[in-house]
Amino acid sequence: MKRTAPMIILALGGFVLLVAYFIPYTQGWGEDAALWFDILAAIAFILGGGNLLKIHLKKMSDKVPGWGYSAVCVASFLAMLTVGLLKIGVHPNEQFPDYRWSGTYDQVGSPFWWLYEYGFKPLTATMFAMLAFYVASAAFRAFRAKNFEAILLLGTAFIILLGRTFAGVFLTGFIPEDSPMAGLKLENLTMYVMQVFNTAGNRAIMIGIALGVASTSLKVLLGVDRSYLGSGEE
Amino acid sequence: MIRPPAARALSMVLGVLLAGPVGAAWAQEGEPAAANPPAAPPRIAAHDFLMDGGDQARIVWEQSPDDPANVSAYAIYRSRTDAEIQKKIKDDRAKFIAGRKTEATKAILGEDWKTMLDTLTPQQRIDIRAARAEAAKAAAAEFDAGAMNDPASEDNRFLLHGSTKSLELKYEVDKLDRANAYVFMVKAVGKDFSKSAGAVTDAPMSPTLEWFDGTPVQSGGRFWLVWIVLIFCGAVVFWIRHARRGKPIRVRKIAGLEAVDEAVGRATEMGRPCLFVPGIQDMNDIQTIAGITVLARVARTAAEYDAKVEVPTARSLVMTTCRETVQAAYLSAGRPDAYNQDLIYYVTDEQFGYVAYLSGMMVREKPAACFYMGTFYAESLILAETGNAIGAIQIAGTAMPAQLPFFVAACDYTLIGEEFFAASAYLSGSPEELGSLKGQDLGKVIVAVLMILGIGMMTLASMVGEQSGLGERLSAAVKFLKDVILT
Amino acid sequence: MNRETTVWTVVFLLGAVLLAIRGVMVGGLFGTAYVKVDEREFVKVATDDGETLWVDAHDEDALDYDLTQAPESDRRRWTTAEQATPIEYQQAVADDPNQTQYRFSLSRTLGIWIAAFFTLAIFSFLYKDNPFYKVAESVVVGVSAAYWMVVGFWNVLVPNLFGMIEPRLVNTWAMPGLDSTENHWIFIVPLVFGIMLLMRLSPKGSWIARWPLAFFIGVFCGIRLLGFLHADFLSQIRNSVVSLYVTDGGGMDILWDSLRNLILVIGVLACLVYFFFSFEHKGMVGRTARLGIWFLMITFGAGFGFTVMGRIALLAIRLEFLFDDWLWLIDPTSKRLADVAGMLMPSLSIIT
Amino acid sequence: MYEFFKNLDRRWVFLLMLLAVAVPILLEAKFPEKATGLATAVFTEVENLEAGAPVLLAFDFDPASEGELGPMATAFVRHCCEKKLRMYFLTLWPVGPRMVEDAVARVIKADFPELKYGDDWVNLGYKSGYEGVIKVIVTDLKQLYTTDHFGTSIGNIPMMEHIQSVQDFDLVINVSAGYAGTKEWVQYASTPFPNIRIVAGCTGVQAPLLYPYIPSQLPGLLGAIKGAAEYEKLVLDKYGANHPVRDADGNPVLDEDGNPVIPGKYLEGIRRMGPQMVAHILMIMLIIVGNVIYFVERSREGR
Repeated sequence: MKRTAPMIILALGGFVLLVAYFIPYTQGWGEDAALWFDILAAIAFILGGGNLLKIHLKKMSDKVPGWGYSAVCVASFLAMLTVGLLKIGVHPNEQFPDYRWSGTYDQVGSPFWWLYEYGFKPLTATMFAMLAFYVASAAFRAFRAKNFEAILLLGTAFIILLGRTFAGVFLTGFIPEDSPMAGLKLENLTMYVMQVFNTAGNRAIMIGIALGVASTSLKVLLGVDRSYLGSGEE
Repeated sequence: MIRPPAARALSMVLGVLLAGPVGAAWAQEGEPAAANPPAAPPRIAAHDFLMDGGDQARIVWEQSPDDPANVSAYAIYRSRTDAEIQKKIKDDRAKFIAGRKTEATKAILGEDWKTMLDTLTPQQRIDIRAARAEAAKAAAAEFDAGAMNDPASEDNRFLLHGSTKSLELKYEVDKLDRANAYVFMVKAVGKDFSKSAGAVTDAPMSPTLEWFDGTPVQSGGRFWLVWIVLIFCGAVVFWIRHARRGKPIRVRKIAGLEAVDEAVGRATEMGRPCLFVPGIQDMNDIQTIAGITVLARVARTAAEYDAKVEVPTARSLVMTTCRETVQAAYLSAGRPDAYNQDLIYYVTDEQFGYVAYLSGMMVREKPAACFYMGTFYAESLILAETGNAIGAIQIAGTAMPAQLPFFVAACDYTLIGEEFFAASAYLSGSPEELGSLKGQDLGKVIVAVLMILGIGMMTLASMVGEQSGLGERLSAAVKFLKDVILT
Repeated sequence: MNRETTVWTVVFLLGAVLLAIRGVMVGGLFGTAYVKVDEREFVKVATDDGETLWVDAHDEDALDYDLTQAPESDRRRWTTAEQATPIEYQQAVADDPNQTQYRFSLSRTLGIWIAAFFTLAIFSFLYKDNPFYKVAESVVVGVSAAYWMVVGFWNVLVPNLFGMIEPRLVNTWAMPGLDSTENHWIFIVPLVFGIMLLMRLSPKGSWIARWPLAFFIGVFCGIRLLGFLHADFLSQIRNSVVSLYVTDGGGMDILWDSLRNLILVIGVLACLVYFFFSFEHKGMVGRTARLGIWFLMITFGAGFGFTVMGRIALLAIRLEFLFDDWLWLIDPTSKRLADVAGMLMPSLSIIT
Repeated sequence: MYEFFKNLDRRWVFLLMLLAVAVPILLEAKFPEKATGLATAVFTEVENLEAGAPVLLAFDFDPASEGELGPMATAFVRHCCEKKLRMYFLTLWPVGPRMVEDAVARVIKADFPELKYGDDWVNLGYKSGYEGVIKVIVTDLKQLYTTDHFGTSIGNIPMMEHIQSVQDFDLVINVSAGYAGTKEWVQYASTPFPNIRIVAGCTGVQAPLLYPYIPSQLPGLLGAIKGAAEYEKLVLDKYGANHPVRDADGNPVLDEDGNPVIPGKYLEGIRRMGPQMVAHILMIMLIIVGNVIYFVERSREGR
């Protein structure tokens, strides 16, 4: 029961949506399902957030090394949550000045906005910016001409990198625009690589992915693969 | 928003004088030739679409006598519903009155009135109020008397929906509501963009809803999709049953999958944990599900070796599911006692918050094996490089084409696209799952056949020339393949 | 470890010294923020047809009503502040020393310094894990987790759950603009699902939490199965059906375009062979698969090269924040008076 | 030396990357740009227009992508001003009007005060409906745009006199960050009505998706900051010193070697290419060094 009921629900939901896809009247169900899922995910925040608090409060109470950082985490979490949910420092919407709650939670100038603007944004943006360093070290470390495949990989990256700066344009600048060799100008090479090889590769990958997704979905619907339902594979 | 002075000056001047002077001012660039509208299309008809959601209609009309001589395009209109007409009139009325009020205010305060609003004397306010009320009353009266208030006027009744170029005599109107009945109108647009009189459909029609989606109908809509889906699913099911009957299924090896057990084993020897990252998307993404099926295997091996698997997630639901999965895996490995749910926890939904945590955690706990299985975006390289810096074995699997380059460059093994979905089948080792791979291969065969067929016909067509009888037939066949079967 | 401490001390001394130099050399303030403050007032008035509505006291509509009569209880006031550039502030003060519209903003100045600290804290991780990074990490985790919960509540639960089940309630409270009054009882279902999910928290009922999950996994498997076959699978085949003998253009183009299409087709097929599971990569299949791998490698190389550009731009933007908004060392968009901007560095430009 | 590189601590690489990006920013270093074919195509499209020719500028982007597209918008508007073209702004993005106003404030109000609203430029503002808007305005613009962005009736705007539809414009310039954007303009305007000419500037992410439309439906395309820089370069070469930085008394400010200083806003793209350029070269160097080490290693093992 505890295992079959979910299986039935799952298969039912899946096959209904399969059929719905072909019936004009029910074609909207897909979007509705997505909407419902967002609602479930939003409710699930209670689990996630609760778990987050639990872990860090435990660390704090156990005074495990570095529990101070847990304190920081919990503090910033609760601060953001309170100002956001209670719309602290938010003035009403201009059309409805007498509705205290009508303002938007992320209104410019509100504490929530401040935390977002000067905490959330710089932190995440900087984390994102770290990529610039990692591409560099990856290029230095991983792009070694070990075999023909590797040579192709780094060769292409090389052409594109050059072709996207003045350096590349400069290097092949001596080739006149209208000569039959113009195709060898780096910027043009870049274009061909993107138009032909890149397209071919990505196309095959996408076809493969489509097939993979389809068969995985089917396996799930048929109950061949149930690991995610906690029934394991026995 | 404050209008630039120029605009205000203009609308003032023009409000008072009429458009005449403007025409004069533009005379030096040559007056536009006197409007010379083409003749209207003689006949027009509207047809409902077969097999659609009841929200479309096709309009066809006969060529205007002046087409193509003096027709640059056709404009297609649909009638507004009564509700729409009422709303339009209401809005127009409000706009009209507001405009007059503003003019009245300007007349008193002058052009810079907007800047003066806060410095008005009580007396001024009283005068202005009176003037505006006056203007509003007059405007209301004028509007109600005028054509703008007439629901039957063409302008109120018809809504321009789109256009076709000259000599193109059909158009598909969409976003209709089958609860309403619509009339349609087509006007020929002259070379000088003056419009002909409208050709209007005689009877109102309302689109109907069918039980099967065949739109666009001329291309058979989703008929062919049904077949392709049936063939594909049929093949998968067939091979799964084939496997269940104990027939052997032979599939090639995938480098990297063998490495999974090896990686866990190594982590055990080194007494360090394994890190499993199920991507940053939620359970509504198949990649996450595929990743979790891999987790099932990793967790079971870990349970057998008595290694520690840590699973930080970016979504609450993924956390929940991973706990179910890992618990089950420990159960099936006969080590339910060893399962510790605190090792599977939610961090944050924010992509880079999650990554910040992961990279910090990785350098501190130094996991010996890192698995990245799921949907990844820009964070892929941050993870892979950090993992590399701490010298962990890294196995990645994702179907995000944009991120594959980084995993390929920085990880020991990468499951590329389809391989990633196949992985769960391999790892589970159950023959029936391997069966599904055969289905996928059949899909690839279909692709190859269709491609070669289409390309062959197309190439031949362009070689013999489209005009020749054979060429014509071939290109017709290609068109059918592309526009009917493959849409 | 000893080396570590020295390194860190050096780093901080250096930082302090640089900040000092910055203060002395370039002179004037830096890292400060200014705002343009707007006083808003809204008054409740009665229209001719007896309805009441709120008008912006400083707006044109207010002219139609006699606001002097309105009692305090019918007035709402608040101030809004928007970012102003230092130059705007400086000019405003120059024009009228005791103006109050442009002000120095303590909170935003503080914000800039905190943001700068966080930026450096994250970067410091590149050298080595350290307390500053750990603080930044804890903050970003806490703040972002809360952020998405708040967004989920106000953008999903309120409008799409409560607003659907009982619009009137939401209407009187958070969304006065919501005019629908129809109850979509069907939205009870996701609510029930949610409650079932929360059963996990109770030791006994965790099995019931599987139901909603199962439902949605099933539903999305159904959707994706068709979605991918319909969109990616078919459309990609469709795009790959091209003529290998391109006549339009003429001259060399025939050769080039035809060649291009040929390579494209061969590439796609070869890659597909690589993905084939039924055969070992041996003999003919092996060779074709190898070709497939070559195409994939070129694809990956291109992907890598193309992305690098964007990544570097991201770093550039962060550094511009440090140099421009915080330290006022550069001023590319002339936010400040010329005498502050770019004094430190002579703008050097090689043959522009 | 070799040993040092062989087991080089990646933190040196990080440091190099930091310097490669930071130094050019601090020095506001600008490197030469050479316009590639696509950018030149865009430039000539605008350059070939007669003074007073009507041009539609569709700014379909938002603050998020302003970093990439802002410079293009500025350069486009300036080029149109210098050519004395009539500019008609509109947008399919809700926040688009702000982008338009920004560009207008940056260029027209600052450097071309002689241009009059309603005579030389007009902001038609935002209309909802994505490609639906395009479908309609290709035959009848006034059907949708009854007033401009500020509520002035179209009838009262002289420069709207001769404009019936998009086909009346000599050129459509689209600056786009996604949907609805260049793709839609090409599909619903220039494809069905070949007499509509479109050039576009787009984000780096979009650029590869637009290659197929070049050149038949899309004569010219500026991709990402690189494209912006190339276009700026072309505009500068032609009109460079027309609007230099001016001091309090309105005299042009001169740099060391006595040339008038060009305002930063016209060099945004070129300036942002500075760090890009250095960083790319660093990347290339890194790849080369990495491989040299690798081969030395192999040859040593070989022995």
